[in-house]
Amino acid sequence: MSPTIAVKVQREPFDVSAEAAALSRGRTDVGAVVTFTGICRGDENGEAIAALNLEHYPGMAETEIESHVAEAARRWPLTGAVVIHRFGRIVPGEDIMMVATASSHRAAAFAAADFLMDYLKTRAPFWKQVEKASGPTWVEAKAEDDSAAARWVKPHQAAE
Amino acid sequence: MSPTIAVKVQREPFDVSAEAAALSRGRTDVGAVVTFTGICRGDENGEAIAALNLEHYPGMAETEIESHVAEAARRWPLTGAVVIHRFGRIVPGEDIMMVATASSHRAAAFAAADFLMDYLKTRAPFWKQVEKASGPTWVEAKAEDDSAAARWVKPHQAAE
Amino acid sequence: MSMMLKLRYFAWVRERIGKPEEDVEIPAGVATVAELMTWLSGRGEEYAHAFDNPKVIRAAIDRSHVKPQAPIAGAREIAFFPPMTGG
Amino acid sequence: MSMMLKLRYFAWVRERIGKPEEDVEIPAGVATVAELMTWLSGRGEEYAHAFDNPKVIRAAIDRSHVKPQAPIAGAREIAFFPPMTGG
Repeated sequence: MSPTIAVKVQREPFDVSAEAAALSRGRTDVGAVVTFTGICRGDENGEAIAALNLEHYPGMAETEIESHVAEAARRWPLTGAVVIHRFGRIVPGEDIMMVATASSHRAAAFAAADFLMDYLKTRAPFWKQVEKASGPTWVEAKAEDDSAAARWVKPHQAAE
Repeated sequence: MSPTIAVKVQREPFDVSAEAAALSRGRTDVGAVVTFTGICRGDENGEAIAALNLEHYPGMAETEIESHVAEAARRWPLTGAVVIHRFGRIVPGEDIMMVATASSHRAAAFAAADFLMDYLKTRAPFWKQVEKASGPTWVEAKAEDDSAAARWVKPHQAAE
Repeated sequence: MSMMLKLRYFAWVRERIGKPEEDVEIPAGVATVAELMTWLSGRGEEYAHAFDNPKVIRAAIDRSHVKPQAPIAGAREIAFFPPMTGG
Repeated sequence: MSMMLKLRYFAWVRERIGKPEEDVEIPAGVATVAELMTWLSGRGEEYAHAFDNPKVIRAAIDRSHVKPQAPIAGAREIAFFPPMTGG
């Protein structure tokens, strides 16, 4: 069976468990499902926030995520993968995005989920603005996210 | 707030989404939840199986898992962790076990889930027997599981 | 020979320039993304502010990430934005 | 001086020995887990079969993993089992 792939960029909340369940439903070759859920915290660098406003580049966001999911499916023997990323206003406690990966064996499912998260952080065209008492500010990209993503660059790509 | 910790060894099925949801309910310091679900596949080395029979060492299974969860909580700044492992007869498509980890940041949640899985595979006293047409056989431990677990041994422990 | 391009701006690049997108006629001689940023910087204070540290600005041509040295010939849509913070 | 121990067997160790547990009087001179395996091997064919490759057998004393060279003095319960395959 071919991998079950889904990529969605949406304003609405999503249901992680329903998405994860869909990866193993009706097939008996799935031995491992990994999910990652990114949740809006109530603080940013110790200062309370009222909400996140997520801006995105419509069209590019979907195609960029799809290309990373396709790359993950080339690197690991996945039976399925789902990525959902929300945009718009999100309050603390709400889910921001999710990744779910499925494979016959756990190592592939773990590695693919970790890979997808690192790439989404540094390559998917989304920008977070936080609403604080001191005014709105754009979240700055973290150097640690770049170095995490660099782990996955193959030697022949390093010069690109 | 202290980490939300739960370890269960049980015959009954479990609900991954309910367990994962409990890790972020009522607190706004959780930014990342990772879940791993191990599912019974329909084949073992290419041969169809009717079921898995999971034997365990009552008492030791719980304390062994609890000690690994406590070690994970010492190594990473977790806000919570749940491990549930079933025993008894499990048919293809059914869940075998789950790990859920939560943290303010994704790297800790991913690493702790990966660590717990590696340790559960090689240290938790469970044994899988598969029911095949050719008769029941005990699943053999994989060298790759030992080497995966060895990734987490700190240098000063390597000689133990 | 000049070319017409759709330019798109996101996050604080959009805020500094004051608009999310515009159609712009690019003069001959502006050949790369880096040169386009330099040229845009000369269009007014809001642009100069947006591009005052071009090293931190990322770009996409027709919705694919590109480096500053990428040629712009043949592009239809070029976007400028800060480093991404999704996930 | 001899000691009474509860022994527990799991998976194919249990199947080969034919019972899940037993209370056994261990003679003086059997001091480590490895020596206990050797002594058990002499108790009959089923034990010899279970412990015919002692390198693959794991042990726990009072529900904690131990190495073959671990002393058994003071133990109440010792378990023998193949490498674990949970997860």
